[in-house]
Amino acid sequence: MTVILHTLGALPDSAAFNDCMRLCRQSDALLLLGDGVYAACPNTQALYQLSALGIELYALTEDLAAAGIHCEGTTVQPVDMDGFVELTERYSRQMAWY
Amino acid sequence: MPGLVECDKEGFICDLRQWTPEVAVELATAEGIALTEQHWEIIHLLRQYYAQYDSAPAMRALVKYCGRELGADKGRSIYLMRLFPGSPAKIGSKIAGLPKPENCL
Amino acid sequence: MTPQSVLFVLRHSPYGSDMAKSAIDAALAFAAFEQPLNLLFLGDGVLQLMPGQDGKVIGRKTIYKQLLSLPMYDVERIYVDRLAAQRHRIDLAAFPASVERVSEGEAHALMCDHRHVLGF
Amino acid sequence: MKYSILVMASPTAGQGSATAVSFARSLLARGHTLHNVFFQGDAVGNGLANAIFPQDERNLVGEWAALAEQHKIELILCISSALRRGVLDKVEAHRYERAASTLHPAFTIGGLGQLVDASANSDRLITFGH
Repeated sequence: MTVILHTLGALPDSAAFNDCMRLCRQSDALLLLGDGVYAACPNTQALYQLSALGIELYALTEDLAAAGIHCEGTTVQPVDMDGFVELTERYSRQMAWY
Repeated sequence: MPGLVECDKEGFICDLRQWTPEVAVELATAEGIALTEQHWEIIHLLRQYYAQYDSAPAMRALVKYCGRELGADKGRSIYLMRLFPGSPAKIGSKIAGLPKPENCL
Repeated sequence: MTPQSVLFVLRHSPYGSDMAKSAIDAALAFAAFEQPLNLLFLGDGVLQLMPGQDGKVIGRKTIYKQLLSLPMYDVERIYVDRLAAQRHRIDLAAFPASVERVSEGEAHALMCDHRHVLGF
Repeated sequence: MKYSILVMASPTAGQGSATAVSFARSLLARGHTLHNVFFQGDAVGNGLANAIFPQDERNLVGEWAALAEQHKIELILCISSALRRGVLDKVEAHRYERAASTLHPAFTIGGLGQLVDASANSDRLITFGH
């Protein structure tokens, strides 16, 4: 059952990040935004941890660009604001980690 | 009429430490309420609630608390409504010298 | 749990920000309006449940005391992150509501059982 | 679908409130409705009438106001958060004997009951933190 969209707006290794990692399940999706996008940095421990969850991973395009992160070729798919809304259509509840 | 303590224009006392039973009588009078034993029971209960929970009760909580502390016949909104007409939790709290509510619950 | 109910996920320490205060204000408002709700204390949020707090000395309201009033709003049960409660050594024996310690999997299931999840 | 939004982020710290206003515009463009937007904690700064933003940065107060006007959206600031941060409408300014209202007219000050209402009447309740 696809039920929870996690939105993560905090840096890797923050309490929010670690709690989010513990609570995500395969049925969920995770969207990185704000400071959360640093977890999409290629070749980092954070991205490795994220990828190991085996869930759909997204990151907000504008926050990636602001931070200077290029996640092409990783497990993280960039989404624009429309894509964010579309995720909230598909997932019936959101949990905001920040 | 100069009162015992300074109040704001809604009738809440400005310095909570100045509350005394005499002040309560004055605050009640301003609300058009003559305090009886039954009123005092609720006033003391409100102060006890505030000391215990660091918050003033909404109506729902006050009714339950009265029921627990004073017995089922007093844990009813109609009973509190008769003592403090209108909005018992709010008016009772004002007379009991609890902080002015921040919100409009 | 009714389909209308809301889960509050409390994740912050009591005085490090105003998140704990915002969360309990909101939870009591939902309860005052008789909306079904549950509270899940997760991660550092379990620190709100540490007994013996005194917010007065720093000019703040005491979060623990405010949480004690939950049963007055008919919130008779709270859910607590088992691992975090262990790590922070929180003594939950005196809490007046029934305390259900949950694993990550159970916490996730709890989120799925509610209509809305509010993370504070 | 019917959405409501809870904003917890200050307009000047982090990206939360900027993302929230863009998200709101997007969901409306996709044909959804927005029941209301509730601002709690530092997010009440989004409703400050006198906030001045540099010309080359986003004016979030203005963006919220434009959204509210165009789509008739209620923007509600939590009263207890607003009072302690000096965001007052005329009624509260009078009530607390302060010189002036500081609230942008596109916003209103309200109680948490309106968040309860948002929750009860929306298919989606989306939170934006700091």
